[in-house]
Amino acid sequence: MSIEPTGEATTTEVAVRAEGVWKVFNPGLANEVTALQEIDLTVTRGEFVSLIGPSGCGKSTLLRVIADLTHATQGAIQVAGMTAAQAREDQRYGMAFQQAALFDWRTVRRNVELPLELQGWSKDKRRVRAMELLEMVQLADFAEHRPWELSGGMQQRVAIARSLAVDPPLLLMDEPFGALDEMTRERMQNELLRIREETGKSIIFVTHSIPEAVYLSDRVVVMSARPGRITDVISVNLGQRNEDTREAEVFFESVTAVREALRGRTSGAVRSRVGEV
Amino acid sequence: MSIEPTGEATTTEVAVRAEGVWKVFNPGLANEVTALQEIDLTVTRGEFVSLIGPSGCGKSTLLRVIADLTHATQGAIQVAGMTAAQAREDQRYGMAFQQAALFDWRTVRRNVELPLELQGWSKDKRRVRAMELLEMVQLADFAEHRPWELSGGMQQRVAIARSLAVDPPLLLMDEPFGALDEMTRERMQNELLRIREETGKSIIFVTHSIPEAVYLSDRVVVMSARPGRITDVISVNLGQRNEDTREAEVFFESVTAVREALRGRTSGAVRSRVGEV
Amino acid sequence: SSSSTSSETSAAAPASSAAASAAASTAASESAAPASSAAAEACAELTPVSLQLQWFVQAQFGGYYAAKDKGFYEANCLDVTILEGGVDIVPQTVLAQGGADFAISWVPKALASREQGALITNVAQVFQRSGTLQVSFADKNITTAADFKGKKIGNWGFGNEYEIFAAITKAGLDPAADVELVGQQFDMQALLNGEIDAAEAMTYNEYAQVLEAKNPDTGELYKPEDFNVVNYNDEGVAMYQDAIWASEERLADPAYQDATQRFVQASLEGWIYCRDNAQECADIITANGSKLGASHQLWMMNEVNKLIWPSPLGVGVLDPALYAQTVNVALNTKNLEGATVITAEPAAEAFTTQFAEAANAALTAQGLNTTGDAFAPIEVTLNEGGN
Amino acid sequence: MGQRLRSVWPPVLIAVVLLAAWQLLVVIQDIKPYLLPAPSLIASNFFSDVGLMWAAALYTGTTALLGLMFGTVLGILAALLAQRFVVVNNLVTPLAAGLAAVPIIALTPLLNNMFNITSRTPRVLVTVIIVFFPMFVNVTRGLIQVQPVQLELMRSMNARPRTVLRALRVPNAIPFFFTGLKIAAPLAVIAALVAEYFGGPQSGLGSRITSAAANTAYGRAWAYVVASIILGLLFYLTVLALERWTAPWTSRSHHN
Amino acid sequence: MRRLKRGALGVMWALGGVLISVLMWELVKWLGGVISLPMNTSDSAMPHVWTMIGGVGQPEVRGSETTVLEAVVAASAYSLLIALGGFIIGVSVGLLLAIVMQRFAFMERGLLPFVIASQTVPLIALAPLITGIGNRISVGPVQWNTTYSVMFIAAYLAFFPLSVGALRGLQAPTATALELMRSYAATERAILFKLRFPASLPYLVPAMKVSAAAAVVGTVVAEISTGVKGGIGRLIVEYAREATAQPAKVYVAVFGAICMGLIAAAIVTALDVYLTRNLPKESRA
Ligand SMILES: Nc1ncnc2c1ncn2[C@@H]1O[C@H](COP(=O)(O)OP(=O)(O)OP(=O)(O)O)[C@@H](O)[C@H]1O
Ligand SMILES: Nc1ncnc2c1ncn2[C@@H]1O[C@H](COP(=O)(O)OP(=O)(O)OP(=O)(O)O)[C@@H](O)[C@H]1O
Ligand SMILES: [Mg+2]
Ligand SMILES: [Mg+2]
Repeated sequence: MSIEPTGEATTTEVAVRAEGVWKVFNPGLANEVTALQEIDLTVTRGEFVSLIGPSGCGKSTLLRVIADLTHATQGAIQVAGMTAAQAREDQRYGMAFQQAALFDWRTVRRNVELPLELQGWSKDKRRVRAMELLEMVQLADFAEHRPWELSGGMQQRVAIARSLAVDPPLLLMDEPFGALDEMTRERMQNELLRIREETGKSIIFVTHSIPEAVYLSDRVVVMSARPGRITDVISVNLGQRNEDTREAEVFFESVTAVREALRGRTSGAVRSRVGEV
Repeated sequence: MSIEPTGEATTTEVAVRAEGVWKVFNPGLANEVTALQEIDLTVTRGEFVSLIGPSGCGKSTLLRVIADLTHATQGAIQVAGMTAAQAREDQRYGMAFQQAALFDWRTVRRNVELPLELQGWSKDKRRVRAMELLEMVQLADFAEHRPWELSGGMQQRVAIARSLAVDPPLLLMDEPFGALDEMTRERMQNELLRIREETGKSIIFVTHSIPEAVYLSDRVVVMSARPGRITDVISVNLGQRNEDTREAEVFFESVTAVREALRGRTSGAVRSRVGEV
Repeated sequence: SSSSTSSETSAAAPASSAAASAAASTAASESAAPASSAAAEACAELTPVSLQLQWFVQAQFGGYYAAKDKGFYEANCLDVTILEGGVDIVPQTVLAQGGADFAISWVPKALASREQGALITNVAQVFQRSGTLQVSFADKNITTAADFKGKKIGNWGFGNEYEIFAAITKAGLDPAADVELVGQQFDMQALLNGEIDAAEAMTYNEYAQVLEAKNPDTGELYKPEDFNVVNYNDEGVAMYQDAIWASEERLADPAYQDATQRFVQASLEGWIYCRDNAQECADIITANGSKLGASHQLWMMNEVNKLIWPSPLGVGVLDPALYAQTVNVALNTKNLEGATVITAEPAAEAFTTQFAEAANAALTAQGLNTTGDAFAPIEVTLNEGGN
Repeated sequence: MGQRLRSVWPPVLIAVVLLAAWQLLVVIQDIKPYLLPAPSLIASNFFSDVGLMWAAALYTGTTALLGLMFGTVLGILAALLAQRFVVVNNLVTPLAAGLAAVPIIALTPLLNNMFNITSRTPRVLVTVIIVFFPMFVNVTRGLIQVQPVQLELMRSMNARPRTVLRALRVPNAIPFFFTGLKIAAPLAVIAALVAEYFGGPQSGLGSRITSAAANTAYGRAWAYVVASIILGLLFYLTVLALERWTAPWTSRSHHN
Repeated sequence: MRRLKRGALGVMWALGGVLISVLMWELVKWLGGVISLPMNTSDSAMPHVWTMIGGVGQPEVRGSETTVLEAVVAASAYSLLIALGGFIIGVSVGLLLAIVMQRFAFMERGLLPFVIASQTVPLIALAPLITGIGNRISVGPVQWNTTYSVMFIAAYLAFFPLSVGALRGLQAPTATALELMRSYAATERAILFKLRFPASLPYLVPAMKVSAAAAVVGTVVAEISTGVKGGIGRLIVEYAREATAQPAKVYVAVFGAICMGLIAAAIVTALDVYLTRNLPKESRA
């Protein structure tokens, strides 16, 4: 039942592999919730995979399991050929959370500097890097403001800048662009693609926007509502993204394919069915 | 420079009127920010107005000024013919915040019951109403869970249910559907339109989704980045919304018009230019 | 250390007196104890020793301060540091632990510590009688312990209650049933406010406090006639109080033994001095930092003198009869918890009169009266607030 | 059950190790009881005196409980007022801080004179004063420190200050309240006990300790100290249980 | 400048509070004369405020050079210094304990009962032990003196509220914030300094206020207990012994202790203002 990536991946090329992962919250109690059920997923190195699915289906939970922030109830996780815990300790990934989780007592700039500080960067280098990133998310003006003085979208951008501050081979991003306006969002999408291009990062990306998922991804993983299962994996072949990609026929086809998959209907398009689902 | 609604509105028909509203944060200090500049806006009774604009342009601030949660630095606000403060005290509006702002110490159901409690509803009636709303946002199963056991989207839906619990004539909604997946989002949009239909509420709705704004609104108010000004107001005439509305020609036209307005480009479509902007 | 005392006055000790005392010591050394050979014409060097008191500086300890200020210690080749006490300072424990070389303590408490392993010895029984009273308003008609029946009887606890219990028991009453025992604090408000019927008081302190307070009815100070006092000496249950204690173990060391002898002698000389110069001693105490008012200080000095003098067996010499009575009460009187002060007869090493007797001999040789047979207390008028 | 067992053994283990070390020290170094009584001596005193000890603990415990209750109520009331009226806050905060700095030892004699020394009142009052400050400071902070959004939510629903208090501030203050109570509960016991040093009825733990200590019966004194430690722990554990029971959301684990 | 003004305002408020308590005091006294109260309002138990104030200028004992006021001020200053030392030690130890207990769950269960227990051991049992053991300590040329014992006892009382408050505070960060740090594989140390400490401030500050008061109390109590000269504790006992005849005097000394408490509270408040300067207005005390 395992989902193989489109290419033939040797072990060294595997960025993330989840096998038979279950996550049950409060097992045995009245408020038991099965968040993940039998998840099999392999992400090859350099691949961009989007997770899409109804609210509460377990996308964040899956990311958190991969990131070793919570333990799977059952099943195995491999990140860059090691266990999730090792990968976390080795800083093999960077994560952008669904909530911005900024520290009120730090200025915007120093929030972005946080991961750099933890990696022992010098003060000056930190500062330069943080300002670079704030420039990128267009918040350089607000570098010395406090997080609670920012709008929701601005806070989210700070969090994005923070997640990009260090340069891990794997990015786990949980609805990072959810609170952004369309223009900013497109800019950020292109920035992300550029970064990926330049660094060859693998990216797992949670979003509710089908066009966004399609535009960014090599594969879109579609999940079903509780209990969260992977119901479809849709490969997207848009080639090099550019201004016209969003207008291309194949783009719309993929969008429709994902939408249909989400609605649980079958569409014959660029879509690989999973097992016997 | 005031923006008149499409119909001729007599005073009694005005739901919200903002005249020459400015909001400056930290005036005179190093971190001074002009969030709103000379905002004129009139919303007639029963009208659905969307606010759209780049991140950090002042949409939330405008809602908060209207809701009398913060004071305008300059300018006047009228809600239902009275001052913003009176309207708040009279409970003439309900508000859904950008953050869910749920109370950890209450179960999901009791979070929804909160505004009802404040209005002195009896225990049984409260409970029935809350369950009704949770049913609507598809969270009835989670009624007795704690907020921190919910996913981001689920929390947001609880907040929506809470904002709809009482029945005020004006709804102020700040990106209420931002964390929802497409399907849930469409369902919620239709619920909102239904409620509006049935009750004749006026609604001011902040969103980053252009299709959403167009689908829901009578008028889309476009704001520019700092300092936040109203640059365009686009009237949308989709008539009765139904399954096919999103496929209609006029829908796409409006979407394009809003998109163009947002990008600061002029388009000849269904659009009324503001003053000399 | 903050508890060291000023030594300005001691420098001014009259040379003649010092010389006389030194001479006398030499004389004494021939006749008496083996250890008293030390005090030579000029000391090669002063032996540093320390004395732990039970409480802050006050006239209760007048003799030691006088000995220091008047140079008696120095004349005996001692450099004495007087350590003041505090609420939770247990002098005999400090002594046994080596925190001080000598300590002042009440006999029953010291015997209790001895039983718990503190090896200390009474080397001079300074106070010859108990200073504990039970004070009551005259209209309550409490003149003997038998009158305690049915009354609210104040006591301090802290081990100061055994005389009361003994008196009650001796009067044929049951402490648990026939009287209401109430803890009282270290002022006399509860008595004056009528919350208790009779309050425990030391002749030299609390009793004075009562007489320094204004009677709200008359606007004048209370007078002795306003009160009745029960004196535990008269009740036959008095226990020995202030005595000088030394370390039993260290007494085997000749140097310490020698120092003890010199210390006892100089201290007793100090007490003799205070007997004859009550006012001056009171002033010395005040100069050493006591915050008590002048009339109160003098009163205390005078009352303490009454507790010491006369000393028929010689100053500081323990009277076996009263010691036996003390031990008897300590052994047999039960307090409310059913506890006694000690559970077994103390060993013979608990006291020795050898040092006091030698000192008496030496002091007598110096021409001093060591029994105080002609002692007459002075009259002290207490002022409001003891000022 | 297993959970509960696991939370019991560490302190028990540490206690056993400490006591063993203590006993060993006393035996090997031949430390006399007037200095430091051996645990065995304390234990034998404890068990031979159990009846008296129970009565004494009951007396002191009652004082402590009364003081804790009144002090807590007062502290909460003052915090509520301070939260509501800036003037009260400005006036009461320094006063409370000042009062908290008055040592029991100095306070008790004064209160003993103001209130009948033969009654329990002055002791309860001492305890009240000791309990008041930690409760006041913590609860005030809990009432004030709410999330701005939550406050806006309440405002948007035009909640009266009283309602904001009930629905937002009070629940928000609950973890702070328990923090205060955890500090105050053991302090209440010690205050009730120390208040007995200065006279008044002589049936409590404090009186027993002083009376034993004054006679150098340190074995007995420490046996009573052990009783007061047990009493203090009892108070603390009660608070802990109360917290688990009434405010489960505060003790939720942050780690999975 | 603005801070100075706020500080001055704070002092004014404190004085206002004192004034109100004075009025209440006199009111109760007056009431006691009119109706029967369940308390003793006589001059001996509750001296008039003006009697106390009048007593302030008197010489300490007749003929002495220093007035009561001077004596109280000097003693308070002396004790305050010791209390400050005790406070610093107590806060350090309390914080350390809290960190250890937060870090190792079994330590929390293992240590906390002893932390609680330590506070229920009456000083009467401890003071002799501390001074007794202290007397034997000498580190090189530095000989233990009783002042250190006093400071030790002050720290002993001060560490407890702090460790309880700090423990709660260290556990205060939100789950998301902790996950963020975990995702950085941040060391426990980094989590402590960069997350837990800043997030614990709302709990830490009230705890520090209680600790500061406890340090003052501890100092006074220990001074009384060990009889150390020079401090306000000693003065309180000395004056208390004269309470039968001069009840006002002891109140003056007690007031000295109150002032110490106020100064300690002011120091902590200043610290509070500084520490929370970066938090949103609503989150400030
Ligand atoms: N700490 C928790 N305790 C109990 N249940 C939890 C917890 N965290 C998540 N869940 C449950 O797990 C399920 C999946 O949650 P998750 O946050 O992964 O959803 P999601 O796919 O990210 O949703 P969204 O798009 O709304 O963010 C939900 O039903 C939620 O209620
Ligand atoms: N409390 C505050 N203090 C200072 N500046 C503030 C405060 N709140 C908002 N601002 C500033 O006001 C501007 C407008 O913020 P607002 O939250 O209204 O934006 P928004 O349009 O809602 O953005 P978004 O779409 O990201 O939510 C921003 O630049 C923000 O930095
Ligand atoms: Mg999620
Ligand atoms: Mg906003």
